[in-house]
Amino acid sequence: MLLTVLKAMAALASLGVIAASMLALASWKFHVEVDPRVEAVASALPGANCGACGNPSCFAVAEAIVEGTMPVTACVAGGKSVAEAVASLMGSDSCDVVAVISLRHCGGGTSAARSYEYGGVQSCNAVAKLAGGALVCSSGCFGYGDCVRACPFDAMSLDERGLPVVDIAKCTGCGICVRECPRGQIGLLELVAENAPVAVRCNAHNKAKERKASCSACCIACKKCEKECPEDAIHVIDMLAVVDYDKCTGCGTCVSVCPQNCIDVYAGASNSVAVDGAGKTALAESVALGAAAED
Amino acid sequence: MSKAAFRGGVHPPEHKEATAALPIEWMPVPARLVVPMSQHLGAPCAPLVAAGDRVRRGQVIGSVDAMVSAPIHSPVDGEVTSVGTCLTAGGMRVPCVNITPDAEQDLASFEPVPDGDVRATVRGAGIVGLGGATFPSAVKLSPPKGVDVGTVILNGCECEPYLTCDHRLMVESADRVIAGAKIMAETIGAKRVVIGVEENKPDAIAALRAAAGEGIEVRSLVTRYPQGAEKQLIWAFLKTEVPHGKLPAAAGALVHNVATAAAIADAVELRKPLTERVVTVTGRVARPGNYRVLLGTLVSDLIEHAGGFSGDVGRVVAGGPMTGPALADLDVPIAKGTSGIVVFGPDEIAPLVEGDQPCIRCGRCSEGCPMFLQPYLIATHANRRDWTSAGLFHPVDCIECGVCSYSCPTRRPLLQLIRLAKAAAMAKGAKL
Amino acid sequence: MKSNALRLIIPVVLTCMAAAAGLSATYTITAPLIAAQDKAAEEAALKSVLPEADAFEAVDAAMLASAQEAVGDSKVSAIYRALDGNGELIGWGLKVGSRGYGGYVDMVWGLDRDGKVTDLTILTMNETPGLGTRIKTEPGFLEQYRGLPGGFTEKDVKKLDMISGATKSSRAVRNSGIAVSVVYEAVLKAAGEVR
Amino acid sequence: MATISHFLLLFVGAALINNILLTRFIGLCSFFGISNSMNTAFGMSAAVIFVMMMASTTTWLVWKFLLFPLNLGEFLYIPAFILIIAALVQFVEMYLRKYSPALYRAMGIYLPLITTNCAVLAAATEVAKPGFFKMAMAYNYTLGEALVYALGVSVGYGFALLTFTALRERLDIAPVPRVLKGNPMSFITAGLLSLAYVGLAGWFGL
Amino acid sequence: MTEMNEGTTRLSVASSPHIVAPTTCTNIMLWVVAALAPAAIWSMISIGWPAVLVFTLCIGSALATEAAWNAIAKKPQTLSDGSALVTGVLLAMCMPPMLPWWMSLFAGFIAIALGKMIFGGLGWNLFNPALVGRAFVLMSWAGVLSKLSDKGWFHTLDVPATGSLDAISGATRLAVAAADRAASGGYGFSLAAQYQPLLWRNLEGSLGEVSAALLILGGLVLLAKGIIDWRIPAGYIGAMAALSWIFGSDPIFNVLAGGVLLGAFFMATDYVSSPMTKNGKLVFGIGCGVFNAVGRFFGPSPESTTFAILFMNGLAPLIDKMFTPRTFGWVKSDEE
Amino acid sequence: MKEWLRVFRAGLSIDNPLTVLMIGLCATLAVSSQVEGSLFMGIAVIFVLVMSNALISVLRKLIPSQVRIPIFIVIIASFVTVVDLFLKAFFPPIYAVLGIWIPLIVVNCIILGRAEAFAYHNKVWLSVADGLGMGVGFSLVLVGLAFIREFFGAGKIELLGATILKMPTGYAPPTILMMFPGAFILFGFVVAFVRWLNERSTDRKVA
Repeated sequence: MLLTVLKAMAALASLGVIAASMLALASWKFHVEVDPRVEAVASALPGANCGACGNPSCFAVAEAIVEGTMPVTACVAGGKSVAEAVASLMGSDSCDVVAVISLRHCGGGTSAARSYEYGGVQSCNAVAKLAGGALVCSSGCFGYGDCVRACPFDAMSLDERGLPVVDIAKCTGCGICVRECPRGQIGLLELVAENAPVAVRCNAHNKAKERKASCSACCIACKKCEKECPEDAIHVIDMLAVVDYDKCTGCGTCVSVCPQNCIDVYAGASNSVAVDGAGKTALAESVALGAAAED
Repeated sequence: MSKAAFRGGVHPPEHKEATAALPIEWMPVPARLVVPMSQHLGAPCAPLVAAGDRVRRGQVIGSVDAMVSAPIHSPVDGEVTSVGTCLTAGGMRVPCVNITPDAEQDLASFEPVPDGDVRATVRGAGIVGLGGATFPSAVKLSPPKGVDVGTVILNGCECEPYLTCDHRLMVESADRVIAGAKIMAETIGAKRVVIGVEENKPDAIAALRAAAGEGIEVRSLVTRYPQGAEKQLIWAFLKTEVPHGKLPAAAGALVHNVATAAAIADAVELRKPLTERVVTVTGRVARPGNYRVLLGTLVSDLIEHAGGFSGDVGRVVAGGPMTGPALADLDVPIAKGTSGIVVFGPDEIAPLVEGDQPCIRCGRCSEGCPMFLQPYLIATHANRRDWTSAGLFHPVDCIECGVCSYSCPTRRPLLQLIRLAKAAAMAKGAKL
Repeated sequence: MKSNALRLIIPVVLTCMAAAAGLSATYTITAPLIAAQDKAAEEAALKSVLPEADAFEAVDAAMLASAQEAVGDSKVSAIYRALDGNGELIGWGLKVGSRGYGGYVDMVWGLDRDGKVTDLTILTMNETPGLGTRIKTEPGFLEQYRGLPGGFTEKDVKKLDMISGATKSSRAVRNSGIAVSVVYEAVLKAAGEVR
Repeated sequence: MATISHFLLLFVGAALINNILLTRFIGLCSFFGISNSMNTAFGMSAAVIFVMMMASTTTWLVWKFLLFPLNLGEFLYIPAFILIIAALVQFVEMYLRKYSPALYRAMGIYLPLITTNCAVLAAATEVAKPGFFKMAMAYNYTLGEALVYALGVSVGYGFALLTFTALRERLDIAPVPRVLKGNPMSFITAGLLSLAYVGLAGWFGL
Repeated sequence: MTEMNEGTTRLSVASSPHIVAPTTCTNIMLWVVAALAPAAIWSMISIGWPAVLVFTLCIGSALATEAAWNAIAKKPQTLSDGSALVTGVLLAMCMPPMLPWWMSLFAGFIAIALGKMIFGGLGWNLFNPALVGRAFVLMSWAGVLSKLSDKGWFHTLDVPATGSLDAISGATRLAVAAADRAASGGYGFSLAAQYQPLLWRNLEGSLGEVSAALLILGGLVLLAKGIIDWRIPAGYIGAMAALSWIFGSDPIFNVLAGGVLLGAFFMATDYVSSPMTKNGKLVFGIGCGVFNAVGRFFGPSPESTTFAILFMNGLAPLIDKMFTPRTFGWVKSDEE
Repeated sequence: MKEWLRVFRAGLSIDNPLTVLMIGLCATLAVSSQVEGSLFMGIAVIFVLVMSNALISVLRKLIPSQVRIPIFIVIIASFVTVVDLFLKAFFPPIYAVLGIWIPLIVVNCIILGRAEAFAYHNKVWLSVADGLGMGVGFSLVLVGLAFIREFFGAGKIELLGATILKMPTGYAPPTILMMFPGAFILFGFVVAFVRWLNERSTDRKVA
């Protein structure tokens, strides 16, 4: 009995000595200095590897931030909270991040005229390459949802009219949708401050007559909004109503006067407003963008 | 001499019989011309005229100071109605000059191209690759220093179905083609000139052989699409591959279309700028044929001249059915690269698909691919918008010949997906 | 560095020693129980193939070794002499393992004084349920081995049927039988114990 | 000649016919975890081959010269063998971290999990204490046989892992029903693959 | 979408090319069925109603499963692509004539549901659906199947018959040959004398084994139509014949007997589950042949076609990876 | 008190080692062909998990991180050996069935995984709760799987020598369920089913 115990203890202990000394040797010989800050920053980043910042992965961003080649606000997608977290890890406290979301300037969808029968890959970028796109309107939304697919945060979806709507809670303002949209360069999608109260659902600058023929939901540059706006925050510039968000208070006057219903309450705004006018009250409660009533 | 060919490819029904035997005829000057300022690969030209200006046939009305570009000439005597934008056959919106031609036209007279050496003349005449690629010819004639281009290959394959404009040109103006070939060979110091014609055009081969002098080979090629693709043609004759990311000059060859050669001969010998081209109008039109058309003529006018539509129309294609863009609007102008107008009935075209057809992995696309790509793989990744994975399979090497989509039994829009992958890869810095 | 290394080694060694101590203690307690269980199981199996025997007596190691050497691939893990109430030798019990589908199939074979197979049983196996296990459940399969006469040969065994679909498992039984015939021939007969 | 064919059979038997992953259910955690990229699968296979060879040699020696002579095998082999393997694996991990950071990063948390890769323990125990895991090709292994067997098992592991990784590349882009996407589908595919391996059962009587 | 300008006809626009080859997926599948038809019909004529029943149930169950799956998953109906029909026919052809009716139904269900639809439908399955169905049935009811011969009908399938408890009379020629070889190292009958029955009328085996000649005919039709590539059948049959010869058996007998021809021409050539690269196809074919031959001579059962092809199906993606063609222009000097 | 309940329940549902974390698969797939074996396996795993979690948690401050793995594993291996010897001594028929898989409990990723992830960082009682939760979560799935496989694949369920459930006669059990491919495929469906249940319950919460 005792002999067995002793033998067993000796045998296992000797194996233990060998094993432990190997590891001791290894931990001394193969020691690697990893900057703990890189790990820390990496874990503070969203980890979606979305590439919005122009880096291949969040880990690479972490390395760049620690090296100092990128600012603490480098993560576009993470927004303010991530920037603050990273900043506190890096020991800097100044970070100026404006929360932004993506906005669509088109209310066409099923109201927009098609210029041809399209067949092929259901992608805006694909259709844009064919005879200028399948819409008569040269600045509207094709509605194949390249932005939706590109969104790394699953914040966009197509509504029943084939127009992208943004889930404000999920949108980080990374801007990938704008880059992905073949008409993003000409203002179809735009990043605006998260508390932007209203949105103009048109992106056309051609003659009002032409565009009325191509889409029944467009801005007709009638200037009613411009005239009625109590804050002087909306102007028809280059044949299109444009909101000045610095002045806009979200009173909703423009929304109610627009004969085309192409101005929308942007309900994600914290100061969501009740809107007067027939049938438009519900707008204030609608969660998604682009819920403008259709004729 | 054994028939040369490349590896891969397909042989779609040719449909050339409707126009192959018809001589080229002039299309009368139309009532209006829309001359786009971008008829070549590269930066678009800036219009040099304004509304109300009188223009002479052959007068330069648009130019730009970029290396890869070609000036635009007025095809007629007339008055500039306006300067605006128009849609090109390729679907781009570009600046254009609208001209109302004079009632009286002398198409035989024109402003001559200013004197200069061959390259300057070719450039001044606004000559670009007339096969459809519209690469400025003067640039091609100036290979980089240290590159020895030993062979000039003239491409008379016309491997696209339906089209016969090059065929007719070779038959009717073989001497111009040969003259152009000689000029080019002399300019770049090439020792060898080969003209490749698909074996389905024996009359063209005979005409060229008759016109060819010493030192010019006219060789017949296996009739197989895309025989006329630059890299494939070089392989067929020289058995060398143009290395990835390099110009054909790197393989010691210069490839020009036969129509380009004829235009170069006209420019050098007659100082004639490029203001018209031969266009095959075929398919569902009343009078199919090959028409010599002033650049800037609207497709609608051309179709009307060809007798209008003869039956239900599904799709109108500018160029051959394998590579030409489909037109959404017939009021687009004929440009330097427009080799044909093919009118298809709704039953003659590939069915419209959604893009999510399954791949049954039959391998026809990769078997036919003249670039030995694996189109199904690129397309599968592209369909999921996984550009990184798609980029691993060399989409930038795609020559967009369309063999993959043509041969796909489930009708997947392979080429369209590959184009997307190619664009994505190039946006990331991949080079052609 | 040295003290650092010791700091790593000592906890490991202590754990090892504690574990070893605990385990040897457990083993010391359970070992007799395990042995008893094994013995009981084996006796039961032997009894089932040699019901007339009252006691079983293992042969010496040398004999077992020579038996193992003779059979080659299969494993002869034990040979018992079966004794009747008077201590007379009435037969042998052989524990043989041979390779089946899911590892070794361990069987016990009973032979009488003439070398005739009195009975056989499968002790443990890991064959595919419903398929390989048919060697146990298929009526008539094991029975056909019963009564093989003394001095039966490999050829005799190979004449017996296999279960289609469970070839590998059946083959384990067949090889087991072949091993028994070899042991009988090369060891038991050679030892002069056979009547 | 006989020896060569003996070793060859031992190898084929261990690698293919009794493939440890697909016919024995051993080593599955890392199998599913690591089969999502070809590079990692390759690295993991190499690591397993290396660790398994080392571990088998060591356990064989420990059994032969320590546990068996001292009669401690019955109750000490589990801690003893696993201790050896754990130390070895951690040693390899530290080595990789130092000299091949890319591989280290690619394998992530799975390297430490080689410790808990049953395949290594099973093979290493099998060669030392044959018959126990019922993977037995023999009742006793010489050191040479032990090495060939361990090589066979680990190469079989790598082969199955690479095969499965290539399958998963196609699987991952397939439009499978949403609830089955990912792991469930991996299991089903592994099931079909193991169905194919059933056909190997009983070859050469192994 | 057309509410804006009703009445005006719009042109159709799509990416080039605008013409397509006439071959469609349905087309290909129907050709495969057509190529199988002579052998299938001949087997029904030779064997009679039991064969008709197996065909009906396998095909019906395959089609019904696909239709039901699409309906439940709310996906567009895909029956018209013809792939389920091919699976059903192939499945029936690798089944024994006396298959219980419920097994036919189950096999069809498994083949389509587990073999194909679960992966996302046509084009995504990793293994040949018909073989998945067959292997499943084989593994599930090997016991039941092995007893079919009790009923005086044909003994068949991979289930080895060597030294069965039953008389060997119902066994396939291949099984008898294997048993003879195992027992005495030689053959108890002339293998060459078996060519004629195997070619024309062989009732001992699965439905697809009735006439080797008609299978060859079908295979040649598919080759001539360019539907299958020569590399897989050539590799398969070549490797099988060569190894049979090396292992001291009759190559022609071994190619004609069992599932080799059905497998080589119709199963291994399944587009979806075989490699797409040319060299990959050759390697795949040879792999199938080697597996089949080694399995036949050294495995427990003389038939191993099913598992040979399934095994190689599993390897196909890896093979494709190894034989990726070089892109035109990517010459060696370019790699610097 | 509440804390432990949370930890315990996590093991059953959201962190279930088998259906969610996908660890400890080898034993699951192999042993689950019989309910009886699975029950004992479950108990053995719970025992080892709880004991090792407890001991490691007690000793966690004394274990240097560089050598923690060898130490953990020796501790776990010791408990496994205890189970091994215990089964051998008192339940030989069970041991005959489980034999191979008992030593492999050592390398069951659940145990080392929990030691690493939980016990090394948490208080003793929490670690015990975690071990219990994980062990029970494991056993439930294991026994459930075994039930399906044995009942449908063998047509009956046997427990300690007695048949407790039987399919009607004429049922031809598909033996594939008892074999490797069947185990994989069935497990795939079980995982999918659990995922579907989870999704449904979260959907309901949202709605």
